[in-house]
Amino acid sequence: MNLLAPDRSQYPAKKADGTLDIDLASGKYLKLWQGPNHPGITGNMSVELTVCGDEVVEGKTHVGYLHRGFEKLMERRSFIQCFPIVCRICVPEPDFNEYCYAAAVEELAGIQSPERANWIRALILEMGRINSYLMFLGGQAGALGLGVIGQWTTYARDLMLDRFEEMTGARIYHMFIMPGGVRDSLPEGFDARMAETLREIESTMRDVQDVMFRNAVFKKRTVGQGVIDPAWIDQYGVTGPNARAAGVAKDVRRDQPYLVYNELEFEPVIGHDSDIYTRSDVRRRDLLMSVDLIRQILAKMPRSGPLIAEMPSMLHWKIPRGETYVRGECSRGEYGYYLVTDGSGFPRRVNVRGPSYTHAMALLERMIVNINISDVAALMVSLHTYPPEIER
Amino acid sequence: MEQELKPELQKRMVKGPDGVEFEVEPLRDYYCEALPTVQHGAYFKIVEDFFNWARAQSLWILGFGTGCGAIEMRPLMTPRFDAYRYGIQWRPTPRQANLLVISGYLSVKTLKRAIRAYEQMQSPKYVVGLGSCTINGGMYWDSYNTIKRLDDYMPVDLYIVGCMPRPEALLAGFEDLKKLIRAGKAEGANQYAEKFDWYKSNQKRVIHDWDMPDYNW
Amino acid sequence: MSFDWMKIPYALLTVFIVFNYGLLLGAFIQKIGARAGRRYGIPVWQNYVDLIKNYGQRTSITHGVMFYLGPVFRLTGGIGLLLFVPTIYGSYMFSNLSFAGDLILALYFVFFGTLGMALGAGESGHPHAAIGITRGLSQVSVAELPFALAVFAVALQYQTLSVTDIVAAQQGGVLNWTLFTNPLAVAAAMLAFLGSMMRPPFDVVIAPQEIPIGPPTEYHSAYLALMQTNRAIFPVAKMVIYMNLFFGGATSWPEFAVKVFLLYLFSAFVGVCFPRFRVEQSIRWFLIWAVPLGVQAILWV
Amino acid sequence: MRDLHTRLQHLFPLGELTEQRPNLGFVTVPAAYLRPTLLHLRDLEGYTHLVLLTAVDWLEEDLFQLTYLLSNRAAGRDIGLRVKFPRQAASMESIHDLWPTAATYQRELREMFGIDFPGSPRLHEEFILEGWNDIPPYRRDFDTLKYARANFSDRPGRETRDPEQHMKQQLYPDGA
Repeated sequence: MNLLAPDRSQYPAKKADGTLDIDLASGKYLKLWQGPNHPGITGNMSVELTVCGDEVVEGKTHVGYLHRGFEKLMERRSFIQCFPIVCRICVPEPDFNEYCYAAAVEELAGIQSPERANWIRALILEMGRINSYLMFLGGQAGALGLGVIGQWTTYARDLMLDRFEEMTGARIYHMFIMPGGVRDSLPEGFDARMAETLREIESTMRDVQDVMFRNAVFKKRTVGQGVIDPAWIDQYGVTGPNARAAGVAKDVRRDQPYLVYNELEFEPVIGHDSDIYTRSDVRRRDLLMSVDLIRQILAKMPRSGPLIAEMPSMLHWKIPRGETYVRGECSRGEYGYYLVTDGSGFPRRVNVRGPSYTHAMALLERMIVNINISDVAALMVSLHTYPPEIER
Repeated sequence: MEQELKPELQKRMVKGPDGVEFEVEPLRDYYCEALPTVQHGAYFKIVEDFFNWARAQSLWILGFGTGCGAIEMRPLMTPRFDAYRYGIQWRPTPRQANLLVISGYLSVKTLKRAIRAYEQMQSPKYVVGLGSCTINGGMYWDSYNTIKRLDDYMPVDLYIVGCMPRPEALLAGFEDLKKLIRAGKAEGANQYAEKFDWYKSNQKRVIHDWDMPDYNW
Repeated sequence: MSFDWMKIPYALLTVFIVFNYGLLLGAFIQKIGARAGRRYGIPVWQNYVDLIKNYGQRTSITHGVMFYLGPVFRLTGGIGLLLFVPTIYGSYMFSNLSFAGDLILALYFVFFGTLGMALGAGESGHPHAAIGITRGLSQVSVAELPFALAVFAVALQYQTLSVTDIVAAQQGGVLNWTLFTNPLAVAAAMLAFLGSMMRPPFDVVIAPQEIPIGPPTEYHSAYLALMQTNRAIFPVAKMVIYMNLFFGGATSWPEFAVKVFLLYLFSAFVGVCFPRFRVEQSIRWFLIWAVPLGVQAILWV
Repeated sequence: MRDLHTRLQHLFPLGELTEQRPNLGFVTVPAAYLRPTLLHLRDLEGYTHLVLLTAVDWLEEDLFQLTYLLSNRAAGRDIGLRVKFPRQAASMESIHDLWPTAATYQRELREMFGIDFPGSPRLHEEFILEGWNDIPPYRRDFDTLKYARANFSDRPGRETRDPEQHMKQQLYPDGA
């Protein structure tokens, strides 16, 4: 309907340096802050929107509300002291920090983690992925006003947190994957309870599919919205489900298999339309794939063997000079640790590459232009951004 | 330490859409400058007790996840823990909330927003500090960007320890807060008004680019 | 005819009953919504406590006269709507001032609160409130369209504008209800009803995620309490109109309670399992689905 | 990895290759040749994905090292380009026109290390910190503990023990 289509002629002209010429005093534009204190924002960050009518003209992401200076703090902690703080970088899926950090340290120190530990690591990472996706589905539906999905998925996530708790003793920060191996083996009867939890999650996902993915209004709000152009994927460093929804089968688990992914059977989930709906759908199918992977891992994993490699004395542990980059496929994309050592007992430099770093900043600022204010929350959630891994 | 104000906060002439020019001084025009005052309760004790009971039974939490503790707020809203049963609800705007939950470490940048959110809330208002990092810095005791003691910057009624506190701990903490409120001991807003200068000097010592009025609501 | 002064205490009694019923009903509906999410939900008396707490807040700030009058207008809209239609048909005590008002007045009152709110929230100066108001006004206006059409259809059908007469015409059996005598009008009106109840899919106005939280962003303390009071009365009043126009009215309080509850449940059920439309999507939806029904309803008559 | 390095060495004066893993290598590039090398890798060798851009502060050698990590997904390989330059008046060419997302990394480096990237968009806006009044915090000579002590007050009662001493006392109380 022409009446409702925006009149693009009134949009601001571009200045010579590429920025927009926005004259707030003219009354045509309104500056609107979405966040940091806003239910429609993912975590503690904010987007500074300049709107013209109902359309966003310019959006700027502001982060730094959660900055704790991890990379600096780690420089003054010994290698083993770093291990309990790395998981705090990312709350919904902390295990990837532990894994990437442990793997980077092992690589530079020349330690080989035992076979059984690798299986348990993969198990934990997949469990964390399910948690993260469940949070995402609830958030995506919630951003469009479908609160009931969030209730169901958070309940399912609580069940998974119970499994985490019996395994590691903690709900959120597990501190389980340490350099050299893992802390403990699986508790007794874990497999049966895990199977039960997976069944429950699958039945929740069937409900979610019925109520969310087959919902006419949900489709209306998401299909064709917030499309990531496949050309942007390399330009903006898009990884993970965001890239897979655009038809690019970017999955570190397949591209550069780590841990035990070589021995598991799976195919990266891809979508084609690259809109909000497809991204949610890719994540839903990826979740079901993780359920399948956990079953495979539990079926194939060795039940005996060492859990942790021979380690040098933690107090005098020095690692020779070197640098490396270790990556893994977390639920949001490529998670990586860049670790530089200088022969001392402390890391020289740690750099955490969170997938949200590129998604929430440059990509979001690009995608947010010309969309409706009401869609900002849905768009942001659909990129599955998580601020602490941006600013760390 | 006086700093140059951001351009959008400076006093300037603005031409409105109708072509009339007028002067805008954002700090004076957009904010109310009155300082907080001590608010007394109702005249009769029984009325005040009744109000306190109502306040305790209807805690409206500001949905502001300042740190990682916010992730345990989700389970509180959902089937497993369901805090709504206890009269705890979430509100999206500070105006309507009476409980500010500082969920974990506060970076200096967030502290500024948290103070504003706190000041915009209506009295009586309560603050709960969640997690070890609000008590003494916790894991981030040597970080250059997180504060260590929350009660230096705003009056805290209750701390819940843990890293991070479990939802059960949060529920128990809220029940304790209710007891405090019913007993009339949760008078953080008045404490804030009484020791306003002390709080402000603490806040300004940490927030180096103070570009807002002292008390803004 | 001299004015019957006894009407006034009776009318106040009606308002009181409806107010309490509205508060309890609101909590019940919230509980039902919570059950869909497998929760217990709030206690039934929670709305009372919230109300007392908000009246008991010690500070409140104002942004000007209109800011204060906004909730007052809204409450006036709710109470006015309630008073000018017969809550209980045939009862001297509870038919209130319905002798004076007619359908047009009722329609006006439905809109009145929203307009007052617009002025009040506009003065609060918060951009979110302004955005919420723009959305609210456009959506309510369009939702009003099919309702107005349905109302005209009903008025034509019964050849009267008096609500009392319309109810009277529907007495004497279920099949006399407008629901069966003019189903198209009822369908159009029920769609409009969804739109005006501020529940998903038509609650983008007060959506916390899309923009928090629309017009009431700046309202707090006693102002908010006033709005809560209205939130208890206004939906019930609106449902009374629907009940009277389309579902045969109510001749006793139990009948009233059941009918209003079912009507409310209808919107809640739809609300639980749908996300929200954007404003222009909901406008389009009303124009495509509801308005043609209304037009057909008029043609049918 | 070796063959790529040999090919590159014919074109640019590169340093030695550090082969960290079969599919990950690091190589030092002179600052002036960074841009052609990046372009070559991106357009001809298929290293299209800029994984990260970060800095390392070698305070003792008075050098900053920038690491540009590129990834070739089809081949499953990564190459890290190291660029070293003096810490004083640190400045580097901006690559935001090659990868738009690099602008974000450069903003962070500008703020946390004080490395200038002339021409990068929104470079001088505050990114993470707000009202920062000290030297950039990720530099090695910035002492975070000292800063925290000076700015934030401690709550009394917190003890910090040296792990080595503490374990000695716990495990060998006799001083064995």
